[in-house]
Amino acid sequence: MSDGALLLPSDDDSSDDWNGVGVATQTDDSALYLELDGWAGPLDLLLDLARRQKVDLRSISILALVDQYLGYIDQAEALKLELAADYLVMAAWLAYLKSALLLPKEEQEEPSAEELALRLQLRLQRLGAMREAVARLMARDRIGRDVFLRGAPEGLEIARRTRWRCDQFALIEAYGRVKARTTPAVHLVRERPVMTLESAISRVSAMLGVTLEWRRLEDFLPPHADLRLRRSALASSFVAALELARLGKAEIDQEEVFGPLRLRRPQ
Amino acid sequence: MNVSLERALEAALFAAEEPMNVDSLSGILGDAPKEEIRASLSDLASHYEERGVHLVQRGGRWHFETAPDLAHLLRREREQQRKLSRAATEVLAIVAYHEPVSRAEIEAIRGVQTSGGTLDVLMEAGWVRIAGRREVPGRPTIYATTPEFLDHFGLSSRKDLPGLAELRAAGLLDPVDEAFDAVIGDGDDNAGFMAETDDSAD
Amino acid sequence: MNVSLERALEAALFAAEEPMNVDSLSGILGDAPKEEIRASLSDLASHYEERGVHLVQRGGRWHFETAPDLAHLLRREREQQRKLSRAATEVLAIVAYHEPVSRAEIEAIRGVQTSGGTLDVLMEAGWVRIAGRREVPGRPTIYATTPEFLDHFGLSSRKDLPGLAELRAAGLLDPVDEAFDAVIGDGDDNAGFMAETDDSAD
Repeated sequence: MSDGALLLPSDDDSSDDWNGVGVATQTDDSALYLELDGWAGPLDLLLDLARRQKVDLRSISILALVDQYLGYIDQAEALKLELAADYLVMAAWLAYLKSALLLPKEEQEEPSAEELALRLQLRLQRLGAMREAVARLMARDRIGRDVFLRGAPEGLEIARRTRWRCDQFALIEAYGRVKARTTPAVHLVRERPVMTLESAISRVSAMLGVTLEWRRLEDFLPPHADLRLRRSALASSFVAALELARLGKAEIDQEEVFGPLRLRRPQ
Repeated sequence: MNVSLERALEAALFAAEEPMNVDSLSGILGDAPKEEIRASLSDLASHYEERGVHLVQRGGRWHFETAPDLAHLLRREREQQRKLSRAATEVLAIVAYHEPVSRAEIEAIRGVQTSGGTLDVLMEAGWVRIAGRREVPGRPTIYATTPEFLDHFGLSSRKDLPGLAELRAAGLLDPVDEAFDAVIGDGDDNAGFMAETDDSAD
Repeated sequence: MNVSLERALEAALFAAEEPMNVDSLSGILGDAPKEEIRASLSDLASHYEERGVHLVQRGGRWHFETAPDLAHLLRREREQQRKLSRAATEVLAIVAYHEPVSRAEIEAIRGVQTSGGTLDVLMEAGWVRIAGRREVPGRPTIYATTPEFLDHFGLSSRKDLPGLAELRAAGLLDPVDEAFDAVIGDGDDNAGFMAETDDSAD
């Protein structure tokens, strides 16, 4: 690629072709310069400006483009139009690019202005290519717009049913396999009647209230409870007795080791 | 034969969402003469006579439909037989022996995670159903077998599950015996399977 | 020419609610040999070539549709299609020509941020799908077009995308960095020339 393709060859060309925003505003679609929301970002605006050069994007003048863009931004600011930040960022960057492009080559820093300009040009080419692709894609014969599908298709009924097969033996075998493989980790606690400590305390202290005599702990248990409830009640009542004794509400007596435990109201 | 009219009619009837009469066809086709439309429709109908799609007129309205002799192709039930996978068989067995049972319980018994797909397969097969929710925190869904399950496996009731007594005698069911008894013994699903009871003494 | 197969295919494709590929056609037609199906489809397509309805293949799937030259007759019958925004059409084209492509890559080409809503609209339309993740840091999601996209735009395959071959030959589908290196010769890369723009009129 020659420099000429990349850059505007010289000032004379740009001054001939392009006389600033004022001229551009007088083109057929001057509204362009007022319509700020018309572009999807700075790159879009640049592409639009580049297209106005009416040359292949590969041979656009980046310098002219930069001037047009900066002119547009100036114009917009003069009109007190609110500019999105990215337009201003681009303007600053392009102003930098412009000054770099105008510098003699040997004074340029890395990356060179030509390289930056080339990248910009490549980006514009890519965006331009996609813009054309959009137009061509949307112009195709589209279903529902240009071609139509059958309005009322009968539909294909393919009821796919699966019939599962399995037999008793497989079932039992599977269960045995599971059992052989695992020790069940389910802990299933069956509902079980218990007597809580609270109810034992109230029951024992209530019963102590009706007699002064020593009575065996077993006498304080619910008389008709089944075996499991009785075991729970015995344990609860024993703890209840200790608790009541601690509070001074009962006396406990046991005459021999493992002998019957007896309770009474304090005398 | 008016080729362009015929093409237009063909397209219009193809795209139409309901059968169309000559009047409305004429309207679509820029007020084409109805006599020509009728003639073209009849040409079209003969063109399609031998094809897989027919152009037919019912009560003055025209539409395309597939040839009646091909109906069997388009409405076909395809049944495939598949053997229940090993995992699915195990899950089915567990549901049968322990029902109603939650997925977590199935997993605990199997000792491996059970994919939801496995239970779906069993439900699709019609052998397992959702039997409600267990009234414990999280309210897990519980599963049970269906009458179809009994049919398929030739059981008159779950108590007939072959090998049940033998399995139990062999101690294979021991660790969950209590729960099993509770379920078998009374039909009350919500018997607070796992809930700690409060004071039920008084 | 296999008349009965051709009739059956004609009926099946007329009745089908969606485009069908050779595999599913073969499935419907009692596992007819796929080679025969392909031959019959091609015979059928030529039969319909001159008619008001065409048989077309899009992305390996076949369907009937009205002839494009009759669009003017049928169009007014139809409700207006929801128009895609300019941003959406642009993103769609970029996905189609560059697929699979990440959102960052789309944004690099467009020079503006693409709102997630734009991709959502395209996915909702059924034209774009998520095609996985790119195996680079951050593992960005990548997007590609769907068979429905090919259907809708009348493309037999992605190769039919208008101008695709030329764009590819011109290197216009290559990333800027690659094109830059190709032009410059060596890869002086960090020219990050353009500040990534923020949001803008999208």
